[in-house]
Amino acid sequence: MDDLYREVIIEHYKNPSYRGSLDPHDISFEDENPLCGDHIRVDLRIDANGIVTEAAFDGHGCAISQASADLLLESIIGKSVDQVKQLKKGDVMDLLGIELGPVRLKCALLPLKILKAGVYGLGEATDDLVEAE
Amino acid sequence: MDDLYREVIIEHYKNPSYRGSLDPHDISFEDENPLCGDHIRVDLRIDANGIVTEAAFDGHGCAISQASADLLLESIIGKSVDQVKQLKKGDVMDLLGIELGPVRLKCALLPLKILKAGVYGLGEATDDLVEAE
Amino acid sequence: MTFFNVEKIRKEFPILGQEVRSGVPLVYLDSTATAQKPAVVIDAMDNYYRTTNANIHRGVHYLAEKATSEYEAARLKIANFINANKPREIIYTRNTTESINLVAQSWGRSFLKQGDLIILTEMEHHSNLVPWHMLAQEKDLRLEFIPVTEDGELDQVVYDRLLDEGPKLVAFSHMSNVLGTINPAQEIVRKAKLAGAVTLIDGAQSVPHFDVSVKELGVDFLAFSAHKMVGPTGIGVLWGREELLNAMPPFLGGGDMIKKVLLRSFIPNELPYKFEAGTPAIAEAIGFGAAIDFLNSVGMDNIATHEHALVQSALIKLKTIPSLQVLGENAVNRGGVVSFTLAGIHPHDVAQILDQYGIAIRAGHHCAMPLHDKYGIPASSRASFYLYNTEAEVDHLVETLHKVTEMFA
Amino acid sequence: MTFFNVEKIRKEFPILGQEVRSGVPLVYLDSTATAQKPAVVIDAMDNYYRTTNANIHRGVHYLAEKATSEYEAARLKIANFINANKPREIIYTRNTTESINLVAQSWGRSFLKQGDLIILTEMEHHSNLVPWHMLAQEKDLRLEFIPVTEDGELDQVVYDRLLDEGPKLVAFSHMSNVLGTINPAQEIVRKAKLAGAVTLIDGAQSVPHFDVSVKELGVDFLAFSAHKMVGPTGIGVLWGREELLNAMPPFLGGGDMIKKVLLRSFIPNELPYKFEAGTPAIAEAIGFGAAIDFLNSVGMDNIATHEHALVQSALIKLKTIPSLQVLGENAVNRGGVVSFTLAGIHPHDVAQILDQYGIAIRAGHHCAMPLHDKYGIPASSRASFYLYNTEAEVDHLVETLHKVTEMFA
Ligand SMILES: Cc1ncc(COP(=O)(O)O)c(C=O)c1O
Ligand SMILES: Cc1ncc(COP(=O)(O)O)c(C=O)c1O
Repeated sequence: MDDLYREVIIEHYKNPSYRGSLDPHDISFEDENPLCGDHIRVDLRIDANGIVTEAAFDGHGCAISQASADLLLESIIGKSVDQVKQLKKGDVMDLLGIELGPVRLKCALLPLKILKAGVYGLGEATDDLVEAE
Repeated sequence: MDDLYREVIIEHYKNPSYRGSLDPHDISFEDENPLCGDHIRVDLRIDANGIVTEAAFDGHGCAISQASADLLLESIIGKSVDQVKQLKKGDVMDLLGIELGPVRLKCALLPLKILKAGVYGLGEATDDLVEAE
Repeated sequence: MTFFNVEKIRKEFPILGQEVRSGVPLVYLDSTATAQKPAVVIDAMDNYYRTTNANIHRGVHYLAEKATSEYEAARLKIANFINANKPREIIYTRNTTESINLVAQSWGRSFLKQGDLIILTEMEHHSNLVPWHMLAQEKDLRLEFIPVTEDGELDQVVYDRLLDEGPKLVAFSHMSNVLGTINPAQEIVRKAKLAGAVTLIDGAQSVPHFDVSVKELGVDFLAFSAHKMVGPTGIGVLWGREELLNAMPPFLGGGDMIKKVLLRSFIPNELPYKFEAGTPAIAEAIGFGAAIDFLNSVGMDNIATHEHALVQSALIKLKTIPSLQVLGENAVNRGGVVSFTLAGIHPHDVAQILDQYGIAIRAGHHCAMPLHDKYGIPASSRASFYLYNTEAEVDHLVETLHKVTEMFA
Repeated sequence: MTFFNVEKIRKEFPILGQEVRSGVPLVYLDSTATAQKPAVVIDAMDNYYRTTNANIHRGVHYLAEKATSEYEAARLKIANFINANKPREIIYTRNTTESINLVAQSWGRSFLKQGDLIILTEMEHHSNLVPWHMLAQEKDLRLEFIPVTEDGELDQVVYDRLLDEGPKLVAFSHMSNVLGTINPAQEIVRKAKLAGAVTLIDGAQSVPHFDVSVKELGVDFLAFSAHKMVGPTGIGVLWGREELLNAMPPFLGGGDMIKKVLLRSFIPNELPYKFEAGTPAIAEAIGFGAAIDFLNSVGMDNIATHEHALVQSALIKLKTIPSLQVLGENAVNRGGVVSFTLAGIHPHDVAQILDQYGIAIRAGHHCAMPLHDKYGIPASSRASFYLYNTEAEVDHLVETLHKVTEMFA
């Protein structure tokens, strides 16, 4: 019935695998979606070869943003920072496996925005980071 | 054919009877319609009994405003200042004998507005003076 | 009191017959954001463009005169609708927001000075906050806020205390777009006047929903939007007392708002044109006039009564959901708005799942972040009712909310 | 180049089939004031209200998402139409007038200081004068004017001299709404940039009538109105360079233009929303998008060529009236506007008599009092042409003007 809330989303929302924090960490960045108050912080550990070895997120928000964060972090473990920099909107949408309107899209992309702002070492998470290029 | 430009209007516009100035005068007032640049000055002589004995106008503008001034002054000779104060939009429209849209109405009523501002001794000719009460 | 038949009213609104998805009819519970439009309003604008369209005021040809007189006729209807003295006190703007900015920038910038106090409330929409933030920053003004009580009402005790500090302006919303609380506007204005303050009412949620008379309220400025009262987007109104409007400098400069222009200076026009620079929203004014006619034909008292019944029934039925918490549940006087939270479920998720069932509600901060901060939440879900909503829709809402809680259980 | 068939085009505009009075068909020669609308534009808005209407940006339900994406799709169309880099550089306003006021009040108030020089021209519309008068008065700025030559063109010699004085802003209309002169915008902008000035083009009369590319022009701000380009009333655009817009403070405060609001402060939103406070003209944006589609389907080059032919023919035929004097007759580059005086006959009388014959022209100062002062006249008559006007209409105009002169002979 509710395709939009595939079980996987509610599952990752209710029982996230990557919720927590990493201390120490190599990269940490947080931001929020002022539209809905969704707030996310991402911590990463990167090894000498530039590979993401550990990842964690914390924050609060809707099922979409929280599940998106959990799925996204799951997907980047073992990837290089350069690969993370290449991630796009489409990658997140594939992970979620649902279609979203413009407002919910912002929720879905918030974790990626924050992740990319973190790995790029930017002071701000702007929409440019995740808009289709 | 052109009902709106009854011959009487074009006639009073081309050959006005009351164009000129009065010096000395008892009342003189001038103003303009900024919308079209119509400008009119009205001079009056009033006798001891408060009766308008002489009247003249000067200025420039469209046929409607100039003919309206000429017809209006013609109509007030011999009237008391109190009667002049009572003049309304309808009186001018009767003199002109035509129907007018809102913009041209302002042209038609400009002389009355100026006349009334003069006899009331106001510093300004406002629309209130001629609006239907 | 004319006879009120909601099914008949619904037929006047083309969009309400629509299915959001095949087999899923639209249940529109988002009129606080914007109202739907009856065919008579849509047709008035359609007809304007097909038969009358012309620029106004400066034209002497047939279409221009017709357009001008229809545009001005709408102004008169609006003036009568809010019981204003004169149509020239009705300034067309884009929306409530622009109306309030007009007051802030024209009146506020001219008449307020460093240290002056403005009283607002904690339940204001951003439209009645940010214009004052901007002005306060520019002129170094003080802003104080009437708190919202647990019950979702304005704290009159604190208000009285703030009045002692000699405010220059008291600006507040007539009805909260989040809590639904209808504030005692007449009383607030009366006290403000006694304290020597100018008063502004944000009527975005009151003028559409019940009878509002500026004379009875005794207020100085009233702002509202056509789109929330079955009229078009792109047009709103600032009503102001003539003396105040006359004393204010122009807001925007350009065509129509002038009497005379020289190369380096100008003389402003008379009211209301002084505040209407450039080609205005002509078709929209005419559509607004049609909306007023429509609301009058239904009767504002009928509308208020209908909404009151719906919201009271909704409040009772929502109590069947244990994890649901209504914001400002106990406000004594409330209009057809219910905002709520569901424990553990984000409002965006609530709204999106309801949407699957055809139910349109809002989720977010509803442009009232400070109020949500006060409740310690980033967002809420909001269902709102208007003249075309039904008891069956209330039931559908409540049933579906039950399903939502089950999904997340 | 697509095939241009004026009779086919006329059929798209419902109003053009109309009789002003029984037996007197409408001859609409007043498109410079406002253009008529094709059915596709009217229907786009009608359809929006019947099927899609909702408030945008903040909504997660079906209608809100559909309305938002249509509203933003229109922005993209407009950006492409003027060859802008990014849709976020397109700010929706009410009209050209508000667009220019936005620049004056946001950019001007922040970046100009006492004694700074603004260069305008003698042929400006009040919309590009009064906002600068207001700002100049507030900040004690200097205004200088590029004179208009006998031929109705801008005096480039004086312009060069003024540039030596180090202007901070050069603001001018791309095409005069009175003279029809098309100014050498690219050249004016190039020189202004060399002098270090920011540039603003009033495109109210250019964007509707020929291809305008902000990239080619090299300009910083461009203002225009939908209603003059077969779109609805109530919506206009300010295009600005992203860096400039980013550096500017907000214009109006309220919903949607914020990222965050606290009780006493706020953080502005990103572009373009930073400048779009409150519920915008949603239906109008969608109608504007339909207007752009329509103009593109006809082809801007076709439109410019058609108007050029009409105005050249009109200029020749009007010479048969000895008492008729065209304003700025010899401008080399001119669009479809002819303003004129008839010796001894006031323009209002001309317009009213023409109206008896179904011909709609403008009479007055056309919101360009200083230009009329320059010509030593209070008013003129103006006929203007657009894509739907015909050679037969030009003939009808000229014949009827002959009749007017006879009446007053
Ligand atoms: C050159 C020019 N600038 C500005 C304007 C003002 O346009 P609007 O009234 O749509 O703001 C006009 C229209 O009359 C114009 O012709
Ligand atoms: C109480 C209140 N004030 C102001 C506004 C702003 O209205 P608009 O967006 O039409 O300017 C709204 C609408 O959201 C509102 O509910």
